Amino acid sequence: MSEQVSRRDFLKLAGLGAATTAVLTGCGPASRYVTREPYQQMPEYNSVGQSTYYATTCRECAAACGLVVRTYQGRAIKVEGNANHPLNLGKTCARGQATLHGLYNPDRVTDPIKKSRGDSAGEIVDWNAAIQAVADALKNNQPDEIAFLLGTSSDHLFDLVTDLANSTGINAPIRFGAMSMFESRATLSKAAENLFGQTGLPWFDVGNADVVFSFGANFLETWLSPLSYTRGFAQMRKATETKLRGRFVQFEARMSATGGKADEWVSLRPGTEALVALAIGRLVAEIRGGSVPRIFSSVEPADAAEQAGVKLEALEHLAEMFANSKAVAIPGGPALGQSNGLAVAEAVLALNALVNNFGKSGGVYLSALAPNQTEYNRPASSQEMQALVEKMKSGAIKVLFVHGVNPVFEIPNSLGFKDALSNVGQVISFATFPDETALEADYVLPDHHGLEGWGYQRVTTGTDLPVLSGAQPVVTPYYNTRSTADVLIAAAQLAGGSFASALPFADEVEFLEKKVSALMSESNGSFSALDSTAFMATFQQFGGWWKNVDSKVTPNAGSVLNKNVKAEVAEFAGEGEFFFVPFMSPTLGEAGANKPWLQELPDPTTTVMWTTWVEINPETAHELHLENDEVVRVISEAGEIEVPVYLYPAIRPDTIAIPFGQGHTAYGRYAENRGANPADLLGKHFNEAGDLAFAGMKVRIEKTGKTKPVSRLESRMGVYGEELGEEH
Amino acid sequence: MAEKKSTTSHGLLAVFPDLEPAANAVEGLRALGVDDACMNVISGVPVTEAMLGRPPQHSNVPRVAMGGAILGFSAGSFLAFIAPFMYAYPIQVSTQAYVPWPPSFVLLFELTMLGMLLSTFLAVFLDSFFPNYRPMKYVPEISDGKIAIVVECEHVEEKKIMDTLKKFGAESVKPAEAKQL
Amino acid sequence: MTTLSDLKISEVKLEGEHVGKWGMVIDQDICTGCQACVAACSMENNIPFVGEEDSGYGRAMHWIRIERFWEGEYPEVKMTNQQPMMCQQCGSAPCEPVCPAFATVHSQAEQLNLQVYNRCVGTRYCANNCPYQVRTFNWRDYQRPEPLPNQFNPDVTVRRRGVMEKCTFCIQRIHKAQDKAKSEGREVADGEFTTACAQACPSNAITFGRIDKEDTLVYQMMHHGQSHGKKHLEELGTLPSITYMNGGGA
Amino acid sequence: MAYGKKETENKPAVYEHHGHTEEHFREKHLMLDPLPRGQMNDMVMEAMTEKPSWKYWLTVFVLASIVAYCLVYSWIRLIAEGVGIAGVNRPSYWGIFLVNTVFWIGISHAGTFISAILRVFKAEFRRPFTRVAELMTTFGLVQAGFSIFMHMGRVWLAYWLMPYPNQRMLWPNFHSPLSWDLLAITTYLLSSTMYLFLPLIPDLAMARDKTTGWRKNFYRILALGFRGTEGEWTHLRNAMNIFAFAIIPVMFSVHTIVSWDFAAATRPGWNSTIFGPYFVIGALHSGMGAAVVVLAAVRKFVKNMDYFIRAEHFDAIGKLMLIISMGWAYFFFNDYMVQWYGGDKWTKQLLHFHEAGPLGWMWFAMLIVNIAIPWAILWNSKWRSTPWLVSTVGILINVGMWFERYIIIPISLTINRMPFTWRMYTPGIEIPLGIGTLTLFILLYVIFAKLIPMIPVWEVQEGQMAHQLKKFGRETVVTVSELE
Repeated sequence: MSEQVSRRDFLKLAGLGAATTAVLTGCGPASRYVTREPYQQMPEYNSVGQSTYYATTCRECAAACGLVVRTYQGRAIKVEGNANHPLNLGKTCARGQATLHGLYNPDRVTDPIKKSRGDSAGEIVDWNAAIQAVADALKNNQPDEIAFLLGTSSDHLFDLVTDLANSTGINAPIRFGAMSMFESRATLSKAAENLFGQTGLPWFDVGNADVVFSFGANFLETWLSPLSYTRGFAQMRKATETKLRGRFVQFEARMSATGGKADEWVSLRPGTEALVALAIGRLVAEIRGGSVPRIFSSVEPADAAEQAGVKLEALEHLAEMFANSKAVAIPGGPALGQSNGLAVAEAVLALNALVNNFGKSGGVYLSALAPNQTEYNRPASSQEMQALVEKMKSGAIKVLFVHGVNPVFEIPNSLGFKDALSNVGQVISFATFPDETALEADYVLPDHHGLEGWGYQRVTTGTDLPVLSGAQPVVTPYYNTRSTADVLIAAAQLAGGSFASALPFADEVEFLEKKVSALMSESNGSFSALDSTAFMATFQQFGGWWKNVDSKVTPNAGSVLNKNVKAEVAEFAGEGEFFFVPFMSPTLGEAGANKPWLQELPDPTTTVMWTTWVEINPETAHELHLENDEVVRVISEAGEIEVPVYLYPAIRPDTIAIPFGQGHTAYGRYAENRGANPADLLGKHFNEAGDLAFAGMKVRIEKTGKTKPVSRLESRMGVYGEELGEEH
Repeated sequence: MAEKKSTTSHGLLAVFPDLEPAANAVEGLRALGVDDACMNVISGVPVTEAMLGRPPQHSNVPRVAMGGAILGFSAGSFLAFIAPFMYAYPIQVSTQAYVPWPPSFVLLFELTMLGMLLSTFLAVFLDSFFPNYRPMKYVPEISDGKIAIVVECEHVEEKKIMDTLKKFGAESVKPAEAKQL
Repeated sequence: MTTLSDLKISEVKLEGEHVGKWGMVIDQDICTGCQACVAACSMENNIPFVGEEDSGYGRAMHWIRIERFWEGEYPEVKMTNQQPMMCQQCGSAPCEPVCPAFATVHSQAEQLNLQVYNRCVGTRYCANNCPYQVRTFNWRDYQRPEPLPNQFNPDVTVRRRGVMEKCTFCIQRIHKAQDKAKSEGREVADGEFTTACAQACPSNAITFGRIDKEDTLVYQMMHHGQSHGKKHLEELGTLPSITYMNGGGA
Repeated sequence: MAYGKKETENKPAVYEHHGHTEEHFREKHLMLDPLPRGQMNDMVMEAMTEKPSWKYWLTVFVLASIVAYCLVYSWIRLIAEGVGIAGVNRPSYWGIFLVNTVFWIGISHAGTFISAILRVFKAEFRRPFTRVAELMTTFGLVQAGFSIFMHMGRVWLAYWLMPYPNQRMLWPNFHSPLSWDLLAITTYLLSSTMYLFLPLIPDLAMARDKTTGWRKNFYRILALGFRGTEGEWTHLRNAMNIFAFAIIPVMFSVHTIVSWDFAAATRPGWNSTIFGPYFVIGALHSGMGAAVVVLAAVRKFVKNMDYFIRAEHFDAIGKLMLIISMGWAYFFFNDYMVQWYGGDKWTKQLLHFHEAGPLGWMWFAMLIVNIAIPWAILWNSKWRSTPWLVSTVGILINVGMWFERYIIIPISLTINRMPFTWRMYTPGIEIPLGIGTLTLFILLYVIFAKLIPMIPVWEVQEGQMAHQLKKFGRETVVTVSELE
């Protein structure tokens, strides 16, 4: 894109093909090829009183849902789902809706700053100096002393850094997010690899199943691709003329928002998921007749039931349900974040083999790969993060670039990331918000907000089609920020040598164009174009490119039932009478705490707003003389936090749970000094797949004598029916 | 002489210690030929005309009150039945009629009462010529319980009136002087 | 001769009963309580956030709230189906007659329950009289620090302190669609537009549309699934426009 | 009594009655203890014009400071910051402001009751304290008006509720009980103020005759030139008769309409047909309680008042309080019974919440102070005649009636048909503002005691003229002549 193209021409090129209700435009006002014009000469799609809609991709999590953002006179007004996007079909989640509160957040990093660590303020530098600093950092260190830590939601940047790494020898970029940690993604894909011999992320076709067994997977909240799973859930639940209402069973120690929707909620003792899954498998096999497959043979149902604290009859009843219908079993969430998480995942996946649903409607698939992807590429597991931390500690990393992730907050303290930072010579953060990691950085070179920037994101799971979701600026950057890709390209040019040749682009858009137009030659695309400019414009206009071919992969079921899974109970770290279940806040996610409307959304299960709480069974609380709102100290081997009590009726008496998402010490006025971070309690224990055994801790609680009124939307009297007048 | 002159023009003011002598004096004056219209009894307590043997007083208060009630009722009718049709467009609340009967009764009642009471109050002002800050014939002893009779009669000799008043027990009889109250 | 048993209760019709024009069907069975509708509504309608203290004191200003109750005790505890609660756009709304300032009135054109912010003097009688408790009041001038106001929807008034507000069925979208249809000389098509909540709802639990015509989706859903669809507090004669479905086999 | 004793049974059948002597009657009854009018005038004037002691000024200063902080400052804050600084929330959209409104309107009812109903029924004991009671009506209504304006979210637009032609082409919504309320309270405030003023005119004339300096001018203007001619008295009497009769239905309508604010709503616990009379009797209950307190205070703190206000008056009001308490209990029970019997699930929850909820103590306290205590004390004529005792009962009744309104408004609002929203109400700035209205009420009395004659002397004299002792055989009794 060497010559300048006006916005008007861009629109002409894009044509009028959009089938959404709104007219989508192909190029955002942030395009550097466009000069701002006075209102009298506004382009027709940006006239006074008319809204303009831009398609882009949501960056609030890694799922890559398509958005259409309504803008009005250069301001982003409302986020809507892109109705054509194969992943979310026009739907959005609460976090996607609130992304505008990130864009117009009053606490963004407004300028590039050079600062000393621990200070939130610093000296504002101009971008040339900032780029020079990045170039120096690249140039003045050995390639293997340079590391990039990226978030899960900017695939084009990841590709750019990967290209850079491939040709310069710097460390390959590492991607991390607390969300992927709590999802136990690594465990899930590792289990699939072990059982099927194929790499990939399993995809469960909930929508076409009649019975869904979920072992800890919180797929209606944040797990993998919540919008797509929610759509599947709705389809499964709805009775039609041809099918009955599907049934859903959730196995977990603490009722999650997903578990709340279950027809049957089985509260098993944490750590016994593998046993229970195997026991059900054995019972199912017995019901279906024939011999019990090897994988299930090592478990005794009665034993497993006793270990798990459920009735054998209950398991038999569930097995009956599973055996006689189109069933699917999903492993996920805290069930996998335990010492035997991999065994859990394998055992649960094996259940599917039993009912032979691999590659069948309502069964298990491996997710379709995105168009420009050759194999599934997952974010780093916690153990891989630990390896990075070790390298940093040893001084092997001299420069750390951080983008799109807030490791100081998101990585549990026990892994020692923050301490390791002090052994890193230079930390350069590209944070949009003044988060905890930016606080510890030497430079903060703010990237645009996701709605101000270009990019693409691969859809890794959730749809049949290979989808590359496109992102474009919907508004001009509000502050003096600059796209990190641009900064890196410019810095690489300045650094010269292999750096310059690795990124031979004028800017980010050119890079994108090169990457995206590579798809032009593909067949069955959602659109085609004659030249790369038109292709790129249409890509932006439609919010992405996808191949209209069902590309889900059927797992190789062959030997699954003859594998071996250790039928044992997970090990728990630490002393204490309570199992500890940390969970991702469904409304806040990993990075939502600075968005005021997300703070004010009530948690789906407890209706708590604006703070952290610890869920305790009312019976247990009664025994411990604990009341609602009483602040307790939760102590694990790794640390302690203070949180107010919420008497939660749907949690095992031997378990407590705390949501993740609050407890920031930086990150803007709405997030700072609010609640507590349960990651502080997590010890350095991993499962066999390298995921953190975050649900494998035991904790104890102490009274503090303090109270903190927890803001709840729900009544404290009315939601428990009969016991009116008593506070809950 | 000047005093006498003023007496003829202003009449006499006699102060009685009690009701009985005052009533007797009224009778005496009437016997003397003084017309009731020429007398005025001023008292610190409401002594009725009957106690003094005086003709009934005419009062417009009840009539004005009735008139006010009718006015109030009309205002209420306006608000209840006409105002709802003066909106820029018809305003519907719930499924209630534009002019709902039960609330209209409340309106009519309150405004009728308001009209009546306001006009009653006003009538007192009108009938008694309130407020009136001009000099008037008055002695302050009246508020201490004395009863005064003011006689303004031109065709009966003033001396006779004075004598009669004294005969019936007037504590003092003086030419009535209009003074600033 | 008519006997008592000949009189069926279903024949007793409320005076002035009408079907309404816009309606909604909410399937509680598939509502996951994810709060996307709440967020979408707040963004669309310039709803202020009130902060920790006020939100915990019954002053959260969500126009739509997702209710959930508990049944039984552990381990037989059950979270009831989520119940999104917003203004039911009653045909015979109890909130309307009690406002001394005509700030909440019935729209005859749209068959909706209107809230006229400018007329509101803040007696809060309407909110007391709303059996659904869905009206929210601007207790304070809730601050949205710069540059957050950039996000304001220009089609929706920003309310100041002392004013009552509530779900409008996204009347700005209704009007926009109607204007467009009118300029094209046609009627608004079913499904041509939808409310912010229905648009966002990831499980499609909320369906919005016309209910005065038999061939619309919402009408079909309301009447087809009558065996398990119900209107809230219908017994009060409020003629609500929202039908709640609660699952169950077809 | 002699005839009860056994040993006197054989005595001749002539019974020694402790016949009441004239002194006994004089001591007991103001009406039989006449003083010359001039002397009574002087007593009243002395009480009013006597140079106030430093204690008086200190009281005024303290009260005025409280009013300045609690009422003026707090109200300005309330308007500037919004009702958020009060305790109202969902579901208790109405809180103490409306409790106070209803409470003060209730207080105002006793004034009318005493001066109008007792005047119509010629209850002679009313004469010395009609003024004090009527002042209560006006002062109470001022507080009620303040409270309802505090309640409004946008009080600066309150004038929109008045019916007048306007550019909005809109009249108030007369479907709304609140607009009836506005009309009724306006009517009541205007009429009760006029009704206070009419019988005050002769006393102002008296004050005019007996003062000098600024006071003379002040009273001259207020007395309007009243002399006491036959015509003036006739017009006044006519007008007062009309007022006395007409203000009674207005008074009933006011509190009935206040009750409709609640009864017309579709809420459990509110939607009750008995609320009208229940509220009226409740208003009288608190009003009489307040009247007796004010009376005791006037008697104690204002000079020469023990001549005018005597034990007999406390005795008489005490009887009324007892009867009204019984009436209140009847209506309360009536309301409770029907609500309870109806069996509506939300009403049942509400009643349970009243009794066993977190503020259940208030419900029981209300019953104790509104029923048990008055019944226990006021049946005894001796106790009834003890000012401090009756006025203590009066204070307690007022506390109880305030509780009653608190139970009806914020506590009942806690429970509705949407249990997800049930939430307790905790007052905020309502507390200082409520204290402010009470203080202003007292302050107005303190100031007005020095400005207008607290005793309608002419009415007392009229009454004394009408009363005499008469012997029927061996018995001396009090007789009253109908002068009007």
